[in-house]
Amino acid sequence: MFLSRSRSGAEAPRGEKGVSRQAAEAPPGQGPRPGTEGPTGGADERAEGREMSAGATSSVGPERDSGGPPGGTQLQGAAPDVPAAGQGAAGRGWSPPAGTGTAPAQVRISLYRQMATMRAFEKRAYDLFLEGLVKGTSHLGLGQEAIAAGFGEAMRPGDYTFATYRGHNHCLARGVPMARIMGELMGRSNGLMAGKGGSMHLTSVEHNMMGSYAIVGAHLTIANGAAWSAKLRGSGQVTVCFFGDGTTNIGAFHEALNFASVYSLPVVFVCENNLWMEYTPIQSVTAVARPAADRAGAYGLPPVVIDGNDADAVYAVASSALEWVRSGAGPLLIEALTYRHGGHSRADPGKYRPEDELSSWLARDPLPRFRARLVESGTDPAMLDAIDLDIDAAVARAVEECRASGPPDTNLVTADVFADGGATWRR
Amino acid sequence: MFLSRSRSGAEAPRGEKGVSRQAAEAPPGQGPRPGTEGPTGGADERAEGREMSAGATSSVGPERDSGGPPGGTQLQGAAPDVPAAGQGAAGRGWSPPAGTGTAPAQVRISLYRQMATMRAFEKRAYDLFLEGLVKGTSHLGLGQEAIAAGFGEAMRPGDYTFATYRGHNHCLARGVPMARIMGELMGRSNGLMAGKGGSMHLTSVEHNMMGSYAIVGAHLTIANGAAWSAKLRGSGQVTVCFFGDGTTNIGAFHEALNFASVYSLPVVFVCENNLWMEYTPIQSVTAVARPAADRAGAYGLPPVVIDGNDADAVYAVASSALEWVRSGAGPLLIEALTYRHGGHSRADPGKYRPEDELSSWLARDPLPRFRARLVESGTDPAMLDAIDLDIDAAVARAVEECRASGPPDTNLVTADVFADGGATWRR
Amino acid sequence: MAEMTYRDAVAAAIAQEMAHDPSVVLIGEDVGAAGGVFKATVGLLEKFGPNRVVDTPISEQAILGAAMGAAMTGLRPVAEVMFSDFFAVCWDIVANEIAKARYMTNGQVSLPLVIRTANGGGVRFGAQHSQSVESWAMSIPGLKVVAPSTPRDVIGLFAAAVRDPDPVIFFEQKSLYPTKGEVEEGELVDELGRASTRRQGTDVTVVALAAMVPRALDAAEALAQEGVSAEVIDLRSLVPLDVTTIAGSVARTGHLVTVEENPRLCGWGAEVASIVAEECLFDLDGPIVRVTTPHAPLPAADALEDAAMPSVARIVEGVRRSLA
Amino acid sequence: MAEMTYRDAVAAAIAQEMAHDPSVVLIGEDVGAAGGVFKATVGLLEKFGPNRVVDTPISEQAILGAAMGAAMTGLRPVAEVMFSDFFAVCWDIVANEIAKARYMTNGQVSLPLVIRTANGGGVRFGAQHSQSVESWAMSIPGLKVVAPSTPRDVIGLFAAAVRDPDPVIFFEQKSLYPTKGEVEEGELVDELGRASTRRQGTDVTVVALAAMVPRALDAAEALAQEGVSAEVIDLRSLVPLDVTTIAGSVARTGHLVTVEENPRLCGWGAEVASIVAEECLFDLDGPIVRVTTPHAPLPAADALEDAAMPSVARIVEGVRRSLA
Ligand SMILES: Cc1ncc(C[n+]2csc(CCOP(=O)(O)OP(=O)(O)O)c2C)c(N)n1
Ligand SMILES: Cc1ncc(C[n+]2csc(CCOP(=O)(O)OP(=O)(O)O)c2C)c(N)n1
Ligand SMILES: [Mg+2]
Ligand SMILES: [Mg+2]
Repeated sequence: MFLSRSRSGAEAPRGEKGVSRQAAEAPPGQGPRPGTEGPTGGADERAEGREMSAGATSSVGPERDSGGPPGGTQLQGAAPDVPAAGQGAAGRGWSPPAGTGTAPAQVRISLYRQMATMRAFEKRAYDLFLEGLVKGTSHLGLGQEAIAAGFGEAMRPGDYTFATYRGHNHCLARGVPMARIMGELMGRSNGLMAGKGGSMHLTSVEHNMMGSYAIVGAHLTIANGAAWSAKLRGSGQVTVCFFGDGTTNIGAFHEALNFASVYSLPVVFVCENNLWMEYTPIQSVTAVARPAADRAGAYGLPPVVIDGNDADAVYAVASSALEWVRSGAGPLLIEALTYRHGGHSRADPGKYRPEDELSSWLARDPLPRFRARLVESGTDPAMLDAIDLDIDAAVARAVEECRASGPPDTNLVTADVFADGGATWRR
Repeated sequence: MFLSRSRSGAEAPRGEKGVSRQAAEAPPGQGPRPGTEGPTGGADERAEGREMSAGATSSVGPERDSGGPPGGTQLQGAAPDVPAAGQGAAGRGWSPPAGTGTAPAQVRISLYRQMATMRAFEKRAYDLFLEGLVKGTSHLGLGQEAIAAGFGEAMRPGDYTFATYRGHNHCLARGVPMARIMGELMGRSNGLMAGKGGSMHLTSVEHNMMGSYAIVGAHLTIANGAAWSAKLRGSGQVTVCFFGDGTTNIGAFHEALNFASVYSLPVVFVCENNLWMEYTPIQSVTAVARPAADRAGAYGLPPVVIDGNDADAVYAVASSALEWVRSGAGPLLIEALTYRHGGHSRADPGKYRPEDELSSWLARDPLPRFRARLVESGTDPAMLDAIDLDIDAAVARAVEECRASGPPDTNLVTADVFADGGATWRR
Repeated sequence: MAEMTYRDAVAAAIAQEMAHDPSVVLIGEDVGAAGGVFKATVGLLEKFGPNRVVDTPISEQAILGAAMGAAMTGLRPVAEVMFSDFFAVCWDIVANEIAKARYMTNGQVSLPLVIRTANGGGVRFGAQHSQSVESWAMSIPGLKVVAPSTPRDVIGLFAAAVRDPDPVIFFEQKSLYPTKGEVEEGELVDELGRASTRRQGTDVTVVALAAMVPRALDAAEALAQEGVSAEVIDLRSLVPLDVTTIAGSVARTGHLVTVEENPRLCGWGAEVASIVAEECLFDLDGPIVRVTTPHAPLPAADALEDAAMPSVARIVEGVRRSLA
Repeated sequence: MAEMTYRDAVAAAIAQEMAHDPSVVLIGEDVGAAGGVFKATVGLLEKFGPNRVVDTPISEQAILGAAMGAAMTGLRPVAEVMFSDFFAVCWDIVANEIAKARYMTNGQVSLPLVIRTANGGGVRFGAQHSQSVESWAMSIPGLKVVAPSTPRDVIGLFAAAVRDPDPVIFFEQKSLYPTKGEVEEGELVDELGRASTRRQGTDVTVVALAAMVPRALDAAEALAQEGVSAEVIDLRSLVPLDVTTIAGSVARTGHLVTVEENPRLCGWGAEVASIVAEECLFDLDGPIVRVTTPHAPLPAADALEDAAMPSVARIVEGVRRSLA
């Protein structure tokens, strides 16, 4: 029982803050990934820690691997007092770190590897689409890799990710094997969901990649739930929820942001502002210039815009934001400016976009930019080349694995509608 | 044809602004009500009139009665160029007039009459509920009359009202006869909708009272539609949409405000902040202190909070806001602070509210406060007493009319599901 | 045994489950301090504290989304949608997200959650607060759907719903809140998917749900006067649907009448009727009759609403038609 | 006569109606500059300008609310909901507001509007972009519901929908967009509520809609090989529903099979089946068989989706069962 009657009952003494939290069980199968040794934010619960400055956030060490439960597992651990409605502390007081930060070299190499992996993976996915092997729709994040990588590196293994249909990169960032993702895109039996979900619904609970969602806005509210649960369980897990600029105009965005702020939930909302919805520029249908940041104040949150094409900057901001949010200071909303290199979805060539807009963003491609900066700061280019070769080989192996997998068993059509494994609705 | 092909076709010259607008037909049965001779705002269309100061708004005279069409009627009139998406001008630059304004004496008497009518009507409705004659639910606006009266006085007959289930006052403000409203509350055949809608759905298209809506948030989006239509038709009509503080946390609020701002729609959103949702204080579940005003910036709108218990102030602000919005400068969002004297709905005694909160607001009851101010500024109290007596008599007559009305014909159960008058779904 | 209202049974049921399992949390508008707008959650905040009984903003999507995310990650949330009509403002979370998550993830995600809601008409709330929408839920694969007709079943079925590993939509019929019934002492846990034969009969099978059950029983009583023996089945749960009990009864009676508060088209009555028309056609000795409201919104005025709802007289008339 | 795709017929239909009536406006996400995500509105912005063809934010509630408010006040809006699954994010506006406004106001409010949407599966979009939700609309009193199966019907039925004084939900089946058909020249306006008998037959009545119509015709062809004569009825509109044509056919054939893309429970097939079981029971010589998808979300992978959808083989098998 993680919520004992004596603590939550009416008779329970209120105001016991900072009850020591038992280390949460790591989810099965989840070892640390290389490159996640970033700062471990304080997991200390401060239900009333509002207006706390980032500098004051204490760092506690031991639970580096404070992974929470995957779906459905009930966790042990003392519960902090969740503030009653409206006692919530919004994340006021936080601001992103100045400059691009000074991540350890190891982290930066990992950032590079991540981005290069994403890039190679998606380019291959595009080729496979042209070959007719990726049959359903798919939405590439080409050009947006720095955001997924930067946050992915800063997150702990137990933290939760929620992403959209444009979620390949976020899956990779959580360590989901390429072959499983590619298999899903190809509708093969080795797919992450054996072809049942498809590219828009990539989910790997094992990696705390809690899903990719295809209805604009919905997952922001669901992400709140994971954050609420983490808070109640006192697990120290943070939820990170990614979405696009267009998503800021749908009702669920508004409800989710207010809700997160009211209950001071440990969630970071990351708006990947790539300037476009499907084929309509966000600017043309939004009342404010910065679709997320200019709305932050409506939820008592600070306005934050970052360069989403700079992996160092994203990593630095992500680390700081995660630490802040993990401290119990409430949610944050971060708008990361970026651009998708291709069209909205598979066949779309994206021709509706002004030439100069596209070229100026291609000039800010996060991958060569980061690589150049790495080399500039002393990294041996040969080492990066070796990583690239590694990745190419890994992608090739993944594709082979997919090609070798057959189509999913058609019995799956009626499997797992209900928990008993089937689709039976009658007796 | 109100939108000629030549103007809207691709070949049409763009950028013809300020095309002279033909006076719109007044809807049938809609004479001017006494007390609506407020300032007639400029109906000049300025599709690109952003950042315009209120002072610069030109006043044009002739279409005092520029009533638009009631539901379904197709109107004549040249169409202005509606800005394409994103060209919309938000209402930046407007601010509420300082002080409480100096409305003509005649307007102030009308304000008094309106508020006193609302008060007497609702008190009687409550008595009838206690007598078991008002059978369904009902939501009284006791204590919130100054908002309905102030806006009602400032609106032109052709302007549209959208209200919530707490809409009796807004109906009365548009001149809907008391007996029809009371009949609806009592489920009698003389009811405004012959009992089919009930207290929560009061609608009188004849009075451009375009409905009371019982699902929180929805009608803000619908109000936009009326405003869009008025704009396209070039009718100069303004839409005023009333809703509560609790409504600011639902998704539809967000979508509606952004939409109105993007297309620069002629609509005024009025949040009647009575501090409470049903039984939950708005403060406890909202991320910001001022649920509407602190969100205005998210839609490029100025934050506006007014004293909703001061009829003079409401009238002054309403007049200025309507004029601004009518000029084509885009929507406004106004938060009017007020308090409901009773519970949320009929049987609720509202006991959950702190004693001192209630008493402090009762001390600011808009009706005696306004009466005292009138008398102070020279109005003969005897005249006000005469108005009160008049109203009492009118309420009594209305109730008699309702008592004399039978229940609605049960044939109505299947009437008017479809336009052919019936409910036939088959052939 | 104690007599209890349906309303109090709801609070008792929630209390039973919150006491039984500390991962059960209650979330919704006015569910805490106010004890619910129908007073069906009175005392729970006092008993279980604000960590586990959460008053929310008017944000149905946020409420159900939070329930979903929490259910994925170790809690067993019970979320309230105040009136079932409001499912329309959050249907995406129910129908597109909650219902499909397990399937789309090939079984990775479990959503042990319950959404409670006040359903149905008869209390003069008008068209936007009186709908019976249990068939909306039934039509979405991945949801279980429960609708008790007695205080006792409120507790037994609610406990089953909370302990079920699948998302369950739990319909409390608002017109039943003030009704009373006997409830046995001690923990009560039923099984989902078992209909209950409330009255045995030989001439016709009358299938009803929630508030239509007592009405069908009254009709059966009236029919008995004229020598017609009606069997009355209370479905209790639409998913799983107890086809066995229905088909067994029709095999004996040869006649089927369904009674639902829904408008005419595509309600669960149509589903039951068409299952019987497919699987038991040759058992039938007369037409399958569905008694519903007309295909119209529900009117507010008492005289009109009463005329719209299936009345005892209309049920009796329906049975007569099925026997003709 | 010209050959035209279903996709192009949509644009042609909208153009016809916008030219016919200047109060017709088109609003939706990406409908203007992009010509629609399914390229079904190409050329309309160029032809009718940005006053009448409006690109919107991702705000389905705001879009449909605007359509409703505009319809109340003199316009005839055509609003697009990009995928019919997204009705779930704006169902309140459709089911609680648009459908009920005329009724609740005792006839004061007219809502001459059309909501177009891309419906159904078969194109590997997965569970949240492939649903057939025409039965959701059918179940709500106050809505008319149309679903053409041919390019010609797209135009004729769309014109009827736009000119109808009631709100019409217009389902474009996405798997049909690339299909071609002959369309006569000149203005085309049909009447709502008339089914079309696409193939005459004597042994069994097969009732289908939209993409299931060609499939049912293929099945009828296959059945003809084995000596079974199937009559295929294309419903074209669910509300009004052409019961006359269905009942007339069943009276001749004695057998009924419905074919729908919907999941098993509470689809329009159940409604049609139960109407026949109530009104034509004694015409039936065999069980009414409904062919549907399983009661499961639609899977994304091609192999799985194909297995889920009603196939020619499954329709043939259904007919055999009805004749057994
Ligand atoms: C509720 C809803 N409306 C519309 C869509 C169709 N749609 C899918 S992606 C998309 C654009 C989203 O833009 P943005 O949020 O900026 O994300 P991006 O695709 O740029 O990553 C739209 C309109 C949807 N999936 N859900
Ligand atoms: C979508 C929706 N959720 C919940 C309700 C139930 N409800 C009716 S009124 C109300 C409170 C509204 O508060 P507010 O907007 O402040 O308006 P007020 O009643 O104070 O005028 C609630 C929660 C509803 N009608 N619609
Ligand atoms: Mg975008
Ligand atoms: Mg309020």
